[in-house]
Amino acid sequence: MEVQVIFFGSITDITLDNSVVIDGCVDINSLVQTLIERYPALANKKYFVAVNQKMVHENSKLKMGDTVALMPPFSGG
Amino acid sequence: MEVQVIFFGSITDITLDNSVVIDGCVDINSLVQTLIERYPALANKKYFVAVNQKMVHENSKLKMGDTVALMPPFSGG
Amino acid sequence: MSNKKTASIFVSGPIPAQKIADDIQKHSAKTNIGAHSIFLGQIRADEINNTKVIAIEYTAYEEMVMEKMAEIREAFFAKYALTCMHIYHSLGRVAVGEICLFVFTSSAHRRDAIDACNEMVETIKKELPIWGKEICTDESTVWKQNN
Amino acid sequence: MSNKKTASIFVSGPIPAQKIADDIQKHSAKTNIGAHSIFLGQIRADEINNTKVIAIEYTAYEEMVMEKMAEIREAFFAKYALTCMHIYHSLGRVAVGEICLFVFTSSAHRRDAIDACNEMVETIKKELPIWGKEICTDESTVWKQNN
Repeated sequence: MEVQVIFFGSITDITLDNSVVIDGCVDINSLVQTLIERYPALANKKYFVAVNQKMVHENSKLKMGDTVALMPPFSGG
Repeated sequence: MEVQVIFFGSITDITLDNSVVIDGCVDINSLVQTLIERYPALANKKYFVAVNQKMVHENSKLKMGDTVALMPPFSGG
Repeated sequence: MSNKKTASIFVSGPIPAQKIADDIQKHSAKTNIGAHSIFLGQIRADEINNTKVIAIEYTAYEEMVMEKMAEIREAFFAKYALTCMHIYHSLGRVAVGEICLFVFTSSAHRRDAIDACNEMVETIKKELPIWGKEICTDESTVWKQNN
Repeated sequence: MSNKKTASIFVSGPIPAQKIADDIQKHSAKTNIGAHSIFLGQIRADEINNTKVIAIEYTAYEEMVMEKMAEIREAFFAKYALTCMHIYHSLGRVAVGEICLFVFTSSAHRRDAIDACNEMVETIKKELPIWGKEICTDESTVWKQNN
């Protein structure tokens, strides 16, 4: 089960990519775990998570084709 | 002893003049009395008084050459 | 740009949108500015007793406005960390849809520009000897009242 | 001008002063407007560790900004008696002295335009997924932080 993960702002300094496709994660917690294994510096980063453009503040199930965004604190304006 | 009296806004609807020279008034109270004799409708008007561009809120002496302004409530902006 | 400037705030007739653009553009050289706050007053086609406002004609006690504005400027620069502050008010006739008041404040951080701009609009309406006469479609006139 | 508009707020590069003038000019036909409130964000030449900011490069999660802005617009039109509200934010590189944010609210009476404009500036900084990277004279970069 694949989801697309997209990165923004200072997170891209760690991932060096704007997006990756991750397979086999049933929920956000397991996805975050997988990402930290791939990008260890993420463990110390502060960020918000959005699934399909909606902010999520707790663990929740993922489904095929979801887009998960990792967003550091906003600094527009 | 002459002073110049200048009128603004809706006050000019009563005086029909922008200014008059009034002679022989020693203070603001006597000046106002003289003006009301000349323009009776002034008696019912609300206005501020400025002497030489400074607002005055109490009776005060006038001197030769003073400029006294009668100003209805402001409505700029 | 000086904080002691006592030039007249008056513009004859409406304030052109182009003047606002030009004033903004001039500030691009001031690289310590992070925020601009602007207030514009526009003449509204209010209905008064079955007739409609088509213009406002402004008059002022100009010398007193200039003295008062010098005091107000000094107080605002003491209270707010402003880079600059520009104020323009129309004199004479301004038609519906046109701009009669332009308040423009700038600062490094947004709170100073925003708070100063807001307070300046209230100060202008309350403290400056300026009067507006509303002119209606049927030629009748009504002295404007601020609230 | 519609209050349900969900067009993009993004402008590529700096927001020209001329655009601000043109937008103001367009509103002269709306004769129920009495007040406009405008906020402009300008890039500041801040000093960071002995070097100076020369530009900010903005990126955003554009689709999410559009969804979020549609919600925010609806909430603002419910809360304030606005005639219209226009918001523009830069994407990409904006140099020191240039404009990166333009918030423009209009209403019949001044309180609605002013309060909505102030609240919108805070809302944009807090709720929209937009990021600024400060670029310095020595080519170093620092991710901007809002406060």
